[in-house]
Amino acid sequence: MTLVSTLPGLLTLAALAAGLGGLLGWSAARGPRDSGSVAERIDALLPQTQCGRCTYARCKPYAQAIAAGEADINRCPPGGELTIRALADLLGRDPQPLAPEVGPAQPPQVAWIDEARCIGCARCIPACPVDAIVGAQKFTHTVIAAHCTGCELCLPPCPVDCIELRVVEAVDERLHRAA
Amino acid sequence: MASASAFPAGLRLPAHKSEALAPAIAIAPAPSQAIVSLDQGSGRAALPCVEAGERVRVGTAIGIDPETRNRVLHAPVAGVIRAVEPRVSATGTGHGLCVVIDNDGTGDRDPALEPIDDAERMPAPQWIECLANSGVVGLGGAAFPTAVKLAAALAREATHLVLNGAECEPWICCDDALMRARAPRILLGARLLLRASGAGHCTIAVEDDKPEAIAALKAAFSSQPDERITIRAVPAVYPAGAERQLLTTITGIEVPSGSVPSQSGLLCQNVGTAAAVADFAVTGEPCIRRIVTINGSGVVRPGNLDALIGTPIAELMAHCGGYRGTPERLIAGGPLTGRALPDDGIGLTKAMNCLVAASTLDLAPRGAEMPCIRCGNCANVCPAGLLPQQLQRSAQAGELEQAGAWGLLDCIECACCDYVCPSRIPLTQRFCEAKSALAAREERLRRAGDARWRFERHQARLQADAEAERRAFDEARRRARNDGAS
Amino acid sequence: MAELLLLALGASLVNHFAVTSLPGLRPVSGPGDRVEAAAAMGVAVLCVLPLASGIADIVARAVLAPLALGNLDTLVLMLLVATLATLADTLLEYARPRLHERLRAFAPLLATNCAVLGVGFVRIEQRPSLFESFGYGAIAAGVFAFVLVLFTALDERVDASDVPRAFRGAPIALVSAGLVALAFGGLGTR
Amino acid sequence: MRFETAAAPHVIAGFTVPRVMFQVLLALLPVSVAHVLVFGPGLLLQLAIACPTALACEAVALRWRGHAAGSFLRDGSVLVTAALLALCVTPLLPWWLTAAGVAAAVLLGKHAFGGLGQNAFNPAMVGYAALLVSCPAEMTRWPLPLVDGAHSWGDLATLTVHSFYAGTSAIVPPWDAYTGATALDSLRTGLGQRYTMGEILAQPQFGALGGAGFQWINVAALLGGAFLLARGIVRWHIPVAFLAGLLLPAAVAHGLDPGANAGPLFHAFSGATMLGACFIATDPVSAATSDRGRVVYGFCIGLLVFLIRRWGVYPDGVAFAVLLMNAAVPLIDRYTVPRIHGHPRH
Repeated sequence: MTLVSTLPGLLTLAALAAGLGGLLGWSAARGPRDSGSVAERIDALLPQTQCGRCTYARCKPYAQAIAAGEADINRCPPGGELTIRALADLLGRDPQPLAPEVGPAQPPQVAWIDEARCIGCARCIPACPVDAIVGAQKFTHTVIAAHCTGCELCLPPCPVDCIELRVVEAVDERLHRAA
Repeated sequence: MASASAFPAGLRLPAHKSEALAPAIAIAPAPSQAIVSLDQGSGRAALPCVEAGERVRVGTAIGIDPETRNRVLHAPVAGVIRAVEPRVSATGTGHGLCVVIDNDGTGDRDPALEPIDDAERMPAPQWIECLANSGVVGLGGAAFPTAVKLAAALAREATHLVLNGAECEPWICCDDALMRARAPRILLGARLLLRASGAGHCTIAVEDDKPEAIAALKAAFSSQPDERITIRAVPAVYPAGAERQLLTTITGIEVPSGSVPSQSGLLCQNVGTAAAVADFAVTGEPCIRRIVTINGSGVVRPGNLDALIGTPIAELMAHCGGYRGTPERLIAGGPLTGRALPDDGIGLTKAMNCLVAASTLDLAPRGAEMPCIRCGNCANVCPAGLLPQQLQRSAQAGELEQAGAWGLLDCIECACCDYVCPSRIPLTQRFCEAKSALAAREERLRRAGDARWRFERHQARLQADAEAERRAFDEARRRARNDGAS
Repeated sequence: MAELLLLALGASLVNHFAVTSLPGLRPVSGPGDRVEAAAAMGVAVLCVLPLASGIADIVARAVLAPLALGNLDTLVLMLLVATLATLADTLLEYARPRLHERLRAFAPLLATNCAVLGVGFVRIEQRPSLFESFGYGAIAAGVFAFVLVLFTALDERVDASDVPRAFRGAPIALVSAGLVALAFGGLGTR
Repeated sequence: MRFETAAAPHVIAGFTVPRVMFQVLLALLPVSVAHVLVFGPGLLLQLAIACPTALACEAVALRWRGHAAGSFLRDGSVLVTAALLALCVTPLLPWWLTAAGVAAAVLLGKHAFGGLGQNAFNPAMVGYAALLVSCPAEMTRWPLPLVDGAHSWGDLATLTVHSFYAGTSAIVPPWDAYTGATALDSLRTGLGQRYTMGEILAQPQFGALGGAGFQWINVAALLGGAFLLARGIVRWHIPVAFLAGLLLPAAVAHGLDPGANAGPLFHAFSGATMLGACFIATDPVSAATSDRGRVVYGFCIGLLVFLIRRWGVYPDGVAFAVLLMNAAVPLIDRYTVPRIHGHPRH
């Protein structure tokens, strides 16, 4: 089996491979680009507290980081175990416990302003990412419990520290009785 | 477990009703102290509109609906309100707010109450407005405000009213006693409900194992015939009286999953509710009394009582000869869907159609739970056509979407599957917990959606402000340069 | 008959382990959809394999035979399988972007399945005519699709049960595959 | 006065799992009696080794899994598996093979998948198939039925004892006088050698309905099945669909070519047909779970049994057919979900 006798075989394979390769190149060029919908579907699973405890500014950047593969799925304390499991199911990964550096899982909580000590400086209103604080200059402020996500971002700007966080007991788990 | 062809699934159960139906309906004496719970069993508590120390008369409003501000709860006795405080609750597992009224024995009625003359010719919206403040609710066990249901039926032009006299669950026989004793009042109620809902015709459904009730209804009908009303017997299979199943047995229409009967042009009311509507029209008295069955081998003389709302259960039991020994369990409702009450000091609510002092003879305890062997007994008896074994597996594994796909929200919690399960799995309880978990998860997702929406508006507003500020700054600088130049 | 079934079972077992144990390949989103992913894979194989074996046969007859290079036909089949698998992948991305996004690394998996079935079944039959090689490809792909979906559904049920820790994952999949193979063994014809 | 509270419902009736299993064992009684009358005391010896082994394996497995052995041991599900396996294997099987088969059934067939209620495959069939594939010779050596008086019950007893102790007992019986192929086996070999149906059916192994001894066993199994049906332990869908799946094609094949195919009646009353239809296929854990699914499941098993008997290598395909359809159950369950009340009729 001299080298020369293998030549026709090699040439045939090379020709076939080149032809098929060209076909693939042409078809790949026309294929649709990868749509960014995975990030949106990840964002839909996050609790949207916009608290930044996952070291990303808000929930959407964290979702984009997960979609791009830069961030792991266990960095969201307000979401806790439920969010990690949902993300693991979505992305086909194994659920891991919460990352230690982002702190313990945080039960749902709501901010509450002690109206006696509030001086109406209105510094907390722009800090609230979901506009859950109502008030004006020199007027006592208050938190709309239904809108507050418990992100604790209104605590630092408050000069008199009159805001505290109260844990909301779980949504009414009473037995659900139909007719 | 043979079952009639008209109703493929379900169970044929021993009735245990004859003993309680023997005596006629007795009028229970007014309690010395009425404990009226603000949550009468529908899960929506009313707001109290009275405080401790106030004097009220029979029929004075003591509770209003938080949203519609209608007077939904009325004082059953005249006297001074001792307190409005949390007491052991009959619906939830903890405590609920109750209005406690000390009966001063005068029994004088609130002067504002007077009978509604020619209620049958009053226009429907006006009549529904009256009912909204009468406190009349569904007496079949759900205690859903009747006026709300009628308004929905009127708005959606319901065509068919079904009066539910099926009463398929063992031990409960308050509707049967009512039909035998007060059939004319039920027919009047039927005419009033037809008027209020604008429905074309009405069917009164009674199980075929209640011949006396059917005879009484037919006799009352012949004395005052009305071509819009028909009386029909349905197969005596539990749960023939479940709303969706009964509507399908009578009209053949299956109310689509996730929708209410009025969206399919149907309206289902309990015969007790019809009688309550008629009582309100005739006497003007709001819904402050109901017929309740006292049954079970743990009470001396089982029977049916016409009792005031708020009467402590202990007094009702005493009126029936007291307990025979100490009963195992006090159940509000029937053996399959009834709720075990922790204390007999709880006041009677509008949702309680039966109180059972169950001794060991009546109960058949569940025993040790074994793994599911997929025998399919539960699927054969499920009236909603579900596969409880698949539902139970996904609910236990915590896969709520999967459980939803298997029909979790179509489960009517009739407990037929529990009854026949050889592995004694608490299926109904597990489905209720899964529903609560599903509802909690939906609530979390809804809140997250709101928070994202508010956050995006917050970002947009900050950007717009910054934009406006920069534009204003540029404008000011250009004007300053022009002024400098000119 | 039993040989084809056992071959298809082997291929679906390989496919199953690739999908479940390599996190990169696990189909994205809920557990319930693994059967849907398997069905998609089965249909893809049903499209690619007959075409590949048919064309490979044409190439063998028209190009390789005159040049006395008959022994290269398996290599040609591999090339064709790889090409058609990639084409199928782009086609799926074009037709069903959502499904394609969930089935990660779809093309290589598809290529390996077709290769295993192609070499294992289509080649060993000495196919005299073109139509037969196309036919054998279709039969092999059809049986594979059915066995893959059947095995994925079975594995989904076994995974959901309370399997002892020692058996969880691959061991129980092997046990159930072994039992299915035992059953296929019984179907051997005289 | 205070009362204890408990979740609804407060009244539960009907059979518990142990009672269901013991009703099944009760239904197996007629089959066992017929088996002993026709094939000698072999079944008793098999049961004597199978049941204790099954209970021992279950106890060991439960302790490994950390469950309380008490309640599970008393549920009798393992006894049903052991009894079915003992009825399916030849009475002449050496004791250590039966013990190995039962161990495979209980440990591999049931507990590897998670214990009671989660085994995807019928444990008895797992054990039977494992034995049949690993030692076909011993598994196909059946004693000649005591129908034609050629040999007495005593002879069979000595033969069984000898074979049961795998040659270690002193008694040496004349092997070939009392053993022979089963009816299905000889049907296959006869057709293979181009005998006509008439000649085949004349051989001693063939009785009026089906296999000489086997017909009575099948009749007794049918009796047991009727008992279970009457008690509501088993629903009609699987047995009826199974028999339809087997007898319809058999009738058609017999009609087309009576020379090469046995009649439906023969198929119904020979081999393990009735035992399979009423006891093996109806094992609720490994069967399909909705009524529609059960009809499809039963029909396909019957069809596969016919295909294996007609063209397969093994004489009686009940074990393989059941295992195969157990593997297909998740797929069947997925596509035979009954319509929920209030959902559209698609």
